[in-house]
Amino acid sequence: MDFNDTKDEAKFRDEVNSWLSANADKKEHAKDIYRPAEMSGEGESGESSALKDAKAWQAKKYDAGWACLHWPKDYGGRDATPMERVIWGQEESKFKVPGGFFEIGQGMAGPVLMLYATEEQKKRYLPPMAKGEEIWCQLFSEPGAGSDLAGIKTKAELDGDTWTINGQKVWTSGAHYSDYGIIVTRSDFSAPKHKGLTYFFLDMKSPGVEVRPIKQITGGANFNEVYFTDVKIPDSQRLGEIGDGWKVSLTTLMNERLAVGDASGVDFQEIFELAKDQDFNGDSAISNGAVREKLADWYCEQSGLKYTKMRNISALSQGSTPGPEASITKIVSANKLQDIANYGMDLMDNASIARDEETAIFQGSLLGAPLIRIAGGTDEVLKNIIAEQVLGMPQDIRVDKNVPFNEIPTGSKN
Amino acid sequence: MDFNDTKDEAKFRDEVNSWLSANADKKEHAKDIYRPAEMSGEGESGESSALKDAKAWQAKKYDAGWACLHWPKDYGGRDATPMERVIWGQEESKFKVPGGFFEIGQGMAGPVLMLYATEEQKKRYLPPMAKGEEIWCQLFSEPGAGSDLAGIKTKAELDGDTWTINGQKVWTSGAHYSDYGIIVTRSDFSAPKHKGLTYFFLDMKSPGVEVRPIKQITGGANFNEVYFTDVKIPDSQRLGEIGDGWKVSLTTLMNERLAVGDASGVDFQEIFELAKDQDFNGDSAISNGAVREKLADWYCEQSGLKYTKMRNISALSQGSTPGPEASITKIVSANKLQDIANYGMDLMDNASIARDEETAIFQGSLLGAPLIRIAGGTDEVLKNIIAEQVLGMPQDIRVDKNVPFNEIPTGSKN
Amino acid sequence: MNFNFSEDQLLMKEEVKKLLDKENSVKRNRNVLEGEEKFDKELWNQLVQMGLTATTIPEEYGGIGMGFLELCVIAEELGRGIAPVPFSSSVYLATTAILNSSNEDIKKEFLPKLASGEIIGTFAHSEKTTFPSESGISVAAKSGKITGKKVAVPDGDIANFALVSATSGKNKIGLYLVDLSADGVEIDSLETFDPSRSHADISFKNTPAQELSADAWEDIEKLLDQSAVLFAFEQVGGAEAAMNQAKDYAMGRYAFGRAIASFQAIKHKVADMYISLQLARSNCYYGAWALSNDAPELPTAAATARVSATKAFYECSKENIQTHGGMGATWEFDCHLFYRRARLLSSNIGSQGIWKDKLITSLEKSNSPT
Amino acid sequence: MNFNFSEDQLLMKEEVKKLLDKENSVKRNRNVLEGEEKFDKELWNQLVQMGLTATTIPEEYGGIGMGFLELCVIAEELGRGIAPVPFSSSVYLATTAILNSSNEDIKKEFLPKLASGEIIGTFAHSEKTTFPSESGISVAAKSGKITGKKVAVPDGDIANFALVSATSGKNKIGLYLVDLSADGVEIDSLETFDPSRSHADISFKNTPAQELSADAWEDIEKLLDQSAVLFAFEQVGGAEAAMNQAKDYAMGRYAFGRAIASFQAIKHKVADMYISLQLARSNCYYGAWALSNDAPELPTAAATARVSATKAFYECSKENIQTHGGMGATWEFDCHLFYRRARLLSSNIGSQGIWKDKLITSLEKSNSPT
Repeated sequence: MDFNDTKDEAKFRDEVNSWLSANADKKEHAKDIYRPAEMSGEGESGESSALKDAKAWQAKKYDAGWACLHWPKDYGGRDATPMERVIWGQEESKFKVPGGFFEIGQGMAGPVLMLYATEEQKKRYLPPMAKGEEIWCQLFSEPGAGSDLAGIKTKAELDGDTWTINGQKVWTSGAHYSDYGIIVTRSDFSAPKHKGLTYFFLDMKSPGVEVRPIKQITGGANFNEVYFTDVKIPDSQRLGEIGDGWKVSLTTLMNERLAVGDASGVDFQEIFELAKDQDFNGDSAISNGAVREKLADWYCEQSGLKYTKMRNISALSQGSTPGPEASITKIVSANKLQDIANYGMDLMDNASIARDEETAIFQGSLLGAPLIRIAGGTDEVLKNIIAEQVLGMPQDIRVDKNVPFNEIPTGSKN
Repeated sequence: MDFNDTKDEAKFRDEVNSWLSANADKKEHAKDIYRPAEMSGEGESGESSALKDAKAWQAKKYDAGWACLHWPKDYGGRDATPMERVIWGQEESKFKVPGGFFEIGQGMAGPVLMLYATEEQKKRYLPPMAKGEEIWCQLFSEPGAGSDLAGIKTKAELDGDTWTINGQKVWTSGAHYSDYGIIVTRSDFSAPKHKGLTYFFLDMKSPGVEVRPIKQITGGANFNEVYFTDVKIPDSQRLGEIGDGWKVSLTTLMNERLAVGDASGVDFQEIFELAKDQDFNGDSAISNGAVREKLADWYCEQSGLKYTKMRNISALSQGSTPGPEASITKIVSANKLQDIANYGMDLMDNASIARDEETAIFQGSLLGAPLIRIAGGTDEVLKNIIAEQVLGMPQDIRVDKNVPFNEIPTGSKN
Repeated sequence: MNFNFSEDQLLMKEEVKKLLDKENSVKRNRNVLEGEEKFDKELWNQLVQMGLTATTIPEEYGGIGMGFLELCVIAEELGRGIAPVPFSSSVYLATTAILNSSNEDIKKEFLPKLASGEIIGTFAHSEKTTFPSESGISVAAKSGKITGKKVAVPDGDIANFALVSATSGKNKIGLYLVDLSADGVEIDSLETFDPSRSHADISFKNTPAQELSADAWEDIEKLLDQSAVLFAFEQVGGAEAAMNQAKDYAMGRYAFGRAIASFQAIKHKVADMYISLQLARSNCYYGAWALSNDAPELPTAAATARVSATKAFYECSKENIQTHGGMGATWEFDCHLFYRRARLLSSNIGSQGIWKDKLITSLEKSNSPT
Repeated sequence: MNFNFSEDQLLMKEEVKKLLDKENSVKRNRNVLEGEEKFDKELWNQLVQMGLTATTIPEEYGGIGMGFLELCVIAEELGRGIAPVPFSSSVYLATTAILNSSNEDIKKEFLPKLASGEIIGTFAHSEKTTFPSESGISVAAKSGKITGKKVAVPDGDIANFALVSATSGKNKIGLYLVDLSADGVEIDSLETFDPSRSHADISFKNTPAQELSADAWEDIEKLLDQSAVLFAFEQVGGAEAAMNQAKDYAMGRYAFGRAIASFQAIKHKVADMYISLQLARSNCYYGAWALSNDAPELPTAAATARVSATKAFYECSKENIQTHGGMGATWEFDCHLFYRRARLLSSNIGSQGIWKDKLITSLEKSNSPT
């Protein structure tokens, strides 16, 4: 029961630290973040400057051998152990460095290419992905297929060696600045739901691909709708067998769920500080028992998530692979975010309504939380996953198995 | 928006009040209860004296025309309106009078006899039921059929004019002091689940009926298992058609759910008083914000239930029939009971563990609440009922419809 | 007994509902939210023409002389339609405060104009960050003039006048009527969480003020209790709309080959909304009874209605988004309009913690042996 | 890093589990609950023979010189088996208090006997109804004798001696070791909520007492923090057992033609139990780290572990009954044994409200600029 590195780990951590210290600025406070020269205005995407900076930093890491460090050297990585990857992440988070554009490519597209692409394709696409030269997005969800991903309807038809794609994807983050995408389509509408899917990667600059931003309730637009009109994909860019796209998707989804981390926004520290500063009924809020009790509950959740993560890392360090247990992080942190934000606004009372420096983070979190409770698996889907995959309880009754897809009701009727 | 009686209602209330005042003692406090001469010890049923007193009071009411007052006069009632019945209940509850033995007969068996028995049977059985001379119980649940009542397996076989019953019922309250019972059985195991049931009433003194008390986690035993070994029932005691028992049961269940009232035990007033008396961290508990906030939540629930009931009575007074909306009362009050009991023990801290005058009601409520959350429909079943019957949402997917009963897995495998 | 609204009141409710449906009040909310206007003048004028601003004003002051019960049913419908109008400020608060007062001059001057919608009023009470306790008022009145700052005043940049709480002397809080176009008034419109309802900070510097009462703390507490019942009805209306949105969407949305409304996770979620809503509604009815009868139970009844309605609207609006999945979190869907309004109404006139505390305080008083 | 127990510790855990399974500890709980015995002597003797009472006692005092981490894994298994033995009183509390002290005479006299199981100790601290604050101690020590009453002392009628908190002078609380067979001791066994663990009120009248420290309030706070981590492990063990019971029952119970484990209402209920349990377990591991390293973070870590483990065990034991339906509410099924134990462990060493308050107090201290 210790938090100490093994000898090898300590040596690696030193090495990481020296390089980072030489190449980036250390954070003064844990909450410091990298700010690009040209700040984005509220509600705009304003990524141009942030993206440039992120690409520069990623390239620097790549050149020094610190990009995708758990990948094979041949594809731009370092052949590092999972624990070394964790150590890198821990140390990098102590520095003010840009990021936020490469996770989907490196976290989801990369692994699936590694498994299903040809050697030639891997050599072509993985190093630029690692370097941040080429950005990838993931084209999965559709208007009628969210939690029930296998209900997708984007159509893929094969003629000779070329597929033609028609349909619509939704909730695609980064589609507007991506070079490539991974996509799952339906190639057979008369096969059962999970049997008629086929998986590809494609050039996002292909003719017929149209990207439109989705405005969220926060006012921001981090996601897109992507429309496909007679988009051509060569059969050589198919990943997995025809009709086997569900299996390929599952690989990707597993990685998605691992990638979903803590909800960003207000957490214990913010509500704790607020409670110390704020009056409540003529006294300091933190002296009120009701406030103290709520603070204690949130601290226990935050701490519980922190040390659950530590236990997972520790297991990784001992050679285990993390499982779907990580689903609890998103359920707990997204709901905690929403509760804290709402309670903070209660504490600030009528003045919470006005947007100012103090209220902005609480308001933003209250608006952002609903999306976090849904993205990457809703609370309800994740509880199903815990029940089924962690605890071994049976699946829900499925009425859509072994039925031709075109006989199953899908999507929305209102 | 008023709480006042109409002229007719006021007149009726006066009449009720005069009779009650002349025949019973008014409560001094709302919490006063009738205490039989011979008190029951803890864990014993001790009903003999309580039962005698209850029968005497019921007979007195009957003789004066105040028993089952909404029933037809021919069957021992008064032909009263639903609102008059409510007024009677309101006024009787202000007096220290015994009760608690006749609800199942008068509330569930009576209405079903009224619908399905012959005129001769109604004349024979309803008046003694109204008078409290004969007590009835309800034989529905089985070890393998609780929430899923239609899964019962108690077997009924017809030979000539006589049925032979074999099987086991469970959770039968009052079976040990009942004279008659209503029972649902399976007469056809190869018919679909809901089609092979047949419904009867029977003499509980019949040979082959064996009653065994069930000890609950409270230590008390208010329920029984009832075993049937070659018990004979004449076909004349069948209610409804052969195979039509589910329809008859539904009538009874609807009445059961209406009969389920507030959970007895600690409520707002008890925790409010405790908070005023109790120290918490060196100060009065009620001065602590955490305690105040919890008290406020429970007060709102209690008040919400009280005025929901008022709204229902008001609707009744205007001629509506109450629907399954009443399900919310049990869900809310049973969970409130459990929460208040647990919180009260928290407030009393280590001393809460010892059983004394102050702790007993909190301990008893904490042990009683789990049963209340289950009896007459679990929280989960009632939420389904609200969703389906009140809000019109679809049923759960049913895998047991149109399948012969003997091919459906039921009951418990461990 | 008739623990319900009368047939006439229910008819009035239906009329208001019809108007708001016809005028697509929810769409108008979005227009104000996204646009430059501070409120929907067209809708406001229609409500005025329907006589709704005159509801509780006696005929002698140009009103129609109905009571608070009529105002309750109107409030519920305004909540259901999340109407973008200054009704709560001008009617629940300003009109009621003037009706409560014994200043006949002010009544004669202001009530007819409030009834006719010619002017709009508001109540300026909050300072700094919490809803104020008696000792938390710093705006000061002296010789008919007031000085100081009120924050996040609802409709502060729409109203013609405000009722302002201010110290009137040693340990006394008074209530003053201030013309917002008078000298020394500075109004700063605010960017807020629910832009469908406008808010402003208002500073006063030696601004002329008419005194309603120099010793008004109890009057203010009563005004808050009265308006709490009306706000609670508005919240119940919003909660019911959000619950119905969730249910309707779930019935028409298919996943895994079934309407998502057939999954217990969704069914029980909507059932929980229903339970929360029913408890709130029943408490509101009791509040309406206490309000319309000016009953001694009003402080308890108002706090109970307010606490349970705040809870119901927040929960229903929050889980309505969740039921809609990703679409619920888009700007395009209406879910967020209800979520924003739920939060706004939680904050106006004091938030959940304040009212829970008030509730227990009033129970302690009513349970005390004296 | 290895944020987990070592292989040896996990092996020890497995051995304890095996013993408790083999001896059917849950059945033994029921026997004590229903019977006349105050604890299960046979099981206790087996635990003693296994060396568990000697775990943290150094070899020089007749122990086996292991640490708190070993005690944590033992605690978890005792919780899983809801063992009816005085282990928490004698080992978590009495042994730790003596180990913490600097009184060499007492150590030499008592530790070997505690290690060998020859004697059983307890900690007598509660008075009247709440877990005491420093000003709430009325038992008084004077010239080597104590007088006063402690209530609901766990194992008070089993233990040979008790450590007793008592005033030692002006504003000082001391800690005293008292032989419970000495003059002036009166022990009243109590009927309790969880009769599988015995409790008693103990009165002292000029009872001879050995002083561990005359100024012990900080020592007592530390002892409570240390034992809180151990209690929390016991609670996590119990919570996991209850969760597994619920899951196993739901997998084998059929209704509406399906295992009830296939209904979302049940799946999500068990998933909620799992979430609550995982958070508690992770907080417990951090508590174990702080405990075994005597880290300055102990007060925060202990309170965090305690609060989340109390929540987890209560919720799991409560919803385990609900998952079982009617059968869960029968005396015959074991569900209520866990529900009772959950409630008992919530009360021992101070209940949820106390520990939540402690947690925020310790965070305020550690966040203060000094």
